[in-house]
Amino acid sequence: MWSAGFIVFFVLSLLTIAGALFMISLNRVVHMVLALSLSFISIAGLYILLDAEFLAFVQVLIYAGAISILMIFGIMMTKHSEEETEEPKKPWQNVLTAVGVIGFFGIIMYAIQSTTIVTEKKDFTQIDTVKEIGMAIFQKHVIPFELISLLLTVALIGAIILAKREEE
Amino acid sequence: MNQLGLTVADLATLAPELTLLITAIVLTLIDLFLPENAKRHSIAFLALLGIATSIFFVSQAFGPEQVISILSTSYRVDDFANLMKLIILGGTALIILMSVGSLDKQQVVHKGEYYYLLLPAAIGAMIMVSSADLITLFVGLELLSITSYIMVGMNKKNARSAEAAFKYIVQGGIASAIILYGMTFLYGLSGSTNLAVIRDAISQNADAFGPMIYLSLFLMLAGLGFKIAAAPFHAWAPDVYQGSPSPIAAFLAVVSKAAAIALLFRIMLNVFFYVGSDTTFIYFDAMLAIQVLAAAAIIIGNVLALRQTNVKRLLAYSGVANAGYLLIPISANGFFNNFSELFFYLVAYLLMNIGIFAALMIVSQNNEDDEVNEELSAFSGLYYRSPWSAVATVLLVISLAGIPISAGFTGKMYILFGSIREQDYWLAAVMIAGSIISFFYYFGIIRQMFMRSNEQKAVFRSVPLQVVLWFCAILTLALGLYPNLVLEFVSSLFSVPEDLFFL
Amino acid sequence: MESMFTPYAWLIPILPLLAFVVLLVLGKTNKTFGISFSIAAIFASFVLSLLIFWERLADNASNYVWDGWNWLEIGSFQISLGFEINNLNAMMLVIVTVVSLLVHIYSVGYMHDDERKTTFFSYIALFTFSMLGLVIAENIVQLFIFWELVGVCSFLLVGFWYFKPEAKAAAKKAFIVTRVGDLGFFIAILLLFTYLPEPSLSFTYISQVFTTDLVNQIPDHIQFWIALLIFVGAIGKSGQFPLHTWLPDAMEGPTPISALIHAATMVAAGVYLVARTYDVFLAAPGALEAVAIIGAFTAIFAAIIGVTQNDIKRVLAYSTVSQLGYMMMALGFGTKLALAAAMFHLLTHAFFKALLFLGAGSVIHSLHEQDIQKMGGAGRYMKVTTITFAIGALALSGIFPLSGFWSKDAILVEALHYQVIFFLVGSLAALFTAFYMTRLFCLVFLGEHKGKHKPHESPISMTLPLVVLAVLAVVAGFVYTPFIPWLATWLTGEEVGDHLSWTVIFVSSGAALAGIILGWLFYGKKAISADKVAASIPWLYKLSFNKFYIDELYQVAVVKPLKVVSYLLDRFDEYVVDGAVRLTAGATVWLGGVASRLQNGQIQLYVLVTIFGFIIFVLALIGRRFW
Amino acid sequence: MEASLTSYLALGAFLFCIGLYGALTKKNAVIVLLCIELMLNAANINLVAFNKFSVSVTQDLTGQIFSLFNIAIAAAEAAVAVAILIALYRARATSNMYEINELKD
Repeated sequence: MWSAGFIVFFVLSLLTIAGALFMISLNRVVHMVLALSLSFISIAGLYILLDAEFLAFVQVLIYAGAISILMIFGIMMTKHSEEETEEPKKPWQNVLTAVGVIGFFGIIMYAIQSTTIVTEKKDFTQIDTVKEIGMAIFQKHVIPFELISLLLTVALIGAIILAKREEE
Repeated sequence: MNQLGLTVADLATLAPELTLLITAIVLTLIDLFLPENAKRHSIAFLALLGIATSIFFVSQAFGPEQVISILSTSYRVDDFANLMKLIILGGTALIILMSVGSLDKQQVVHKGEYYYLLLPAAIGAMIMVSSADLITLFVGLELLSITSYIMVGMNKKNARSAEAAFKYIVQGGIASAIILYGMTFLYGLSGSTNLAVIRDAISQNADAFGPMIYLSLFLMLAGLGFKIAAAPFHAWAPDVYQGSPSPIAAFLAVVSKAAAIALLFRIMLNVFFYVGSDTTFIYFDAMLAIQVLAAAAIIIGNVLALRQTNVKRLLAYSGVANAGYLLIPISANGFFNNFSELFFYLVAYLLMNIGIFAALMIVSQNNEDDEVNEELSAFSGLYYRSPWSAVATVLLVISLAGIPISAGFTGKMYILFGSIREQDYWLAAVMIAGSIISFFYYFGIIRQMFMRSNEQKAVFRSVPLQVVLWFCAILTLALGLYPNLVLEFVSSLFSVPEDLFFL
Repeated sequence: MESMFTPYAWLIPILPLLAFVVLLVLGKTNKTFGISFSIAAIFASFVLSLLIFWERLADNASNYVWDGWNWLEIGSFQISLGFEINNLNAMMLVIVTVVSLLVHIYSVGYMHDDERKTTFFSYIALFTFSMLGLVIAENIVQLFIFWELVGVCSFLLVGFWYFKPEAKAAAKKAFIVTRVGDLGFFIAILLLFTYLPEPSLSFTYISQVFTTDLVNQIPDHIQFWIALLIFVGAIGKSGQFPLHTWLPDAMEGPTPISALIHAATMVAAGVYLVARTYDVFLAAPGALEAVAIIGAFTAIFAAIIGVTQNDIKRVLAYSTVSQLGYMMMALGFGTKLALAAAMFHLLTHAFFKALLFLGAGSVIHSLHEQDIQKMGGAGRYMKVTTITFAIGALALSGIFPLSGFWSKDAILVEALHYQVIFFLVGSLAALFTAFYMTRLFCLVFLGEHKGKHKPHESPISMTLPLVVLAVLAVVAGFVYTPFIPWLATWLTGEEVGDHLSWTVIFVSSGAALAGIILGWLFYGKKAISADKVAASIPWLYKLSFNKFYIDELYQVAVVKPLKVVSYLLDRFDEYVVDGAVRLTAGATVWLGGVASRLQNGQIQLYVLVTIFGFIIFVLALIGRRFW
Repeated sequence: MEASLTSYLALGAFLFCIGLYGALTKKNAVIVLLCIELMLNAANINLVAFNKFSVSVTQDLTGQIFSLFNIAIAAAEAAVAVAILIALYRARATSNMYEINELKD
């Protein structure tokens, strides 16, 4: 009998995959972004299922929110009206890519299937994950945390100077 | 209770990185307050000052009595890291110096940003070599990469620069995703991001975890192979080098590559070392994989370089081949020399590559107009246009081609003898064949300089460029004559159990 | 005797290096000073070499080794830079410095009008440095380093007149073809590195291993390969078959260079290398045999080609190849005496071949012409050049009592002791040698002047070296005659008995004379008016009367077949030997073309290549676990 | 039946490969960038799943923290990438992957 948890997992992963597949097969660029947003949100749902509520929250904010919006901006700023349709101009390359990616997938799946990891499903309900994450970030991972701040600053400056229009 | 987990004493161990960080912040502010059209040389020299200070702090940390490791090894100060940091900082300093004289010619509009973005890139590289925690490693790697993407695109008046940056970010992003994906399995198998814990976990369960260890190994190898531009993961390099400003191409060729090589070295020898049992020789496969990668890089790099007429593309392929040479010490089984082999060749590679980029900048531009010629013909008749620059360039090319007496020759021979000692004869054969092929294209440069005299165009005169050129040329020669300058320094600091393995 | 000068032997190469640096720094601003300094430096080197040589003359002078410069440590292996002085290389030092000095002086005149003459002098100073460094190298790695440097200098000097496309091509070819040999040499070093029982690569240790029981620690076939691969290096450098093709082409360089590098010194480095590592060869009889066979084949092969060449320098170049083959053949006999004979021939050949090249240079300088068919009658205008050239030619032909006679004799005696076939080949090669030298001499110096330029004698700076070399070419032979084998005793350290063989003397002299007479009949006689001869000397008249008869016979029986053979050999060179090189190069370029097509600027294709690379990589590495 | 670690890993692998396929075939540069984000997401799923089904007994949240860092990095990368794309678009007036090929052998 399928447990409720499994049904939720099943639905969410179906949505995730569907979003990704739609993204691959849709024609209009904006639709692709929306399809992928669906994937991102479903992944957030999966995170909740995995007791990572805070991460799910961040996922929705950053991926489904910020990055998707950013990409739509990107589309709007680089878009010609006429090239809405996506036709495979290079069928042979797409076929080769499909073969390659399927091979790649095969290798990964083989490794996943044939590895036996004895795991223990941990229960995070007893602890305050947000607090624990905060503590860990500021204690164990303070250096990467500071680096991330530097990284974001750099990206900010970089994005500005790259996208800025230069007056001649 | 110490909420931050980071004590003031810990800050002292972070001094080299913090110095750069503070310098970068100060430079940002100065840049903000400098008048719009002021020269940005002061910023460059302050950046150099910051790097010098950082080098000073690194040298203070040499030979720690006990390896300092803070925050559960998300940061380690051992001599492996210290030596690599010297390379990174030295390379960055030379690149800033190179840029000082030529940035106007490189059509870089945002000069202030150009200088202070190099510093975070260096920080990222330093973190990469100084950490034994996957999270920190990955963040360092990304800091370096993202900064590099930006810098490649900084030549805003040239559409090629943007194209190069875009190519780089797409391929780099995919490579990062592949590395990250590989790392997740290491985490999954051990429940930790600490390299020492990972090593213990996977070496105890090598049989059960086998396939996933392999998967993770190969994914990381592919991703890092991309970062060091080893074939068949090299295709981005020529396009990106060609499109980016020359000093940045040199930065990618030297500093990025050195940091990624160091990362690979650390991961391979710490995590995968002697993992496996009688039935699964994971370690040996890992070493073999690196050897195959090295051989592929040497062959493909050298063969493709033959066809190039653009100097930057040529140097990119030569960089692919050099990545191959650099991979060989990582794959050697004996641990007595392989770090010093790697380090010596890295130093040699840094000098000759930065030097040759400086030479290229001298010949590719000129004082009168903005025309830039980066084809091989830029070198034509250099001996008659500027004999001294030609002499220095010859020293560098001789080193690149691995002809005695030069650091390049000594380094290659050192690696070669190392692989002979480990009885990897086929690898030695590939290496020799590769260097013979390389003569052809390096001598193309020499031929241009000495055996053509069609034009009388003056070369680009710039004191900082000449300083860099001569610094590299003379050191290349000196290291060829007296390699112990570096080797004794390394052996006085480096100890296998403490710096290589976390025992 | 106390060594006073030997510890300073390192100065011998350093002085030319200093000259190189001075020329580099001051060359542009003060040409005269730079060149004078360079000559002074090489003169000082020469004097020091002589002093060291003089010290070595003392009985029982032991080898002097200094290896204090600790260059590189590889595990327990220690490679140092240092120098060793023994009888063998003391002699080489004198040869190299004296030829180099004379070439320096000669070049003052020859390159007088060239605006890049300081560059030229800096190159030859660098070359001299490398060559001397090669000679005194203490270990085999050091020798290899200088070996490579010598190759680089050769490349630069052959391509000195880079504006000539042939010169550029020749420079490239010289560099590449010798690289093939260098590769063999390098692999030999790697084998030594792997198999030597103790971590040292010094010559002292190598010879110690190969002369004692220690050699048994090295497998037999490895011993063979080490020796053979060292020989491959020598083949490349010394222009032996099949890697000789670069040497005739290298004549595109300035003539003094041909004299210095491609006749007297650098090409002898291969012979020197084999002599230096002779103990290795003695341990591997199979390799020795290869040396003898290749040497003999080269000697006869190149001599035949030399017969039909029309470029004065190419004739001399093939002659050089042939003579080097002689030396190699001698080395292949595998006795100490043969070693001494080879080194002796190296010594005499250095003098007379340098003389011939410089003489040819003098002619070229004067006539602005290199094609001997377009020359003639130069003898009338250039007395010194003609006489010295004649001496050189006679010495090369092996005419008693010039130096070439004695050294050829020494080799042929050993050949006779070894196997008669080698003796016959040697004699035949001697005949051809005498023939083409006579042909050359007749066409250039005798007969009527054909060119536009009126010939004139060269300046004193050019004729002086000719005279000195001519004297040396005459007297150098007396250090090792069948009666007084002093050189052999000194070089081998063993008492050498009487090795007089009248058979050899008769046969070799006969061959030489026959070659000269035949050559004269064909190329010289035309110059003499038949009528005039007929009138004055009746027996010559008779000879002259029959000349068409002899001519025809000769044409049919000798010249035509010879020309055909020579032509075929030449084609063989061009298509088979060079073709192999071109094929390799072509394959490499083709591979690059295929790989390059993937580099079409499309990011997505790049990543696809990466993914396929990854998959192949994984499948290959993991897959082999299942096979 | 419960969702096992393997199912999460398989989902991650699938998403990773779809992302890869998209990045290798899509014509629009922005979509390619999005596909790379999808690949990073797949890695994050792995991390979070491994964090839940862990071999270690401690209650640490390293996997989740790693994912957090990755999300931040991904955001930064996306911002820079879009900026570069805009710069490229200004110079070339195209965002078609097939037309970004001026630099080649």
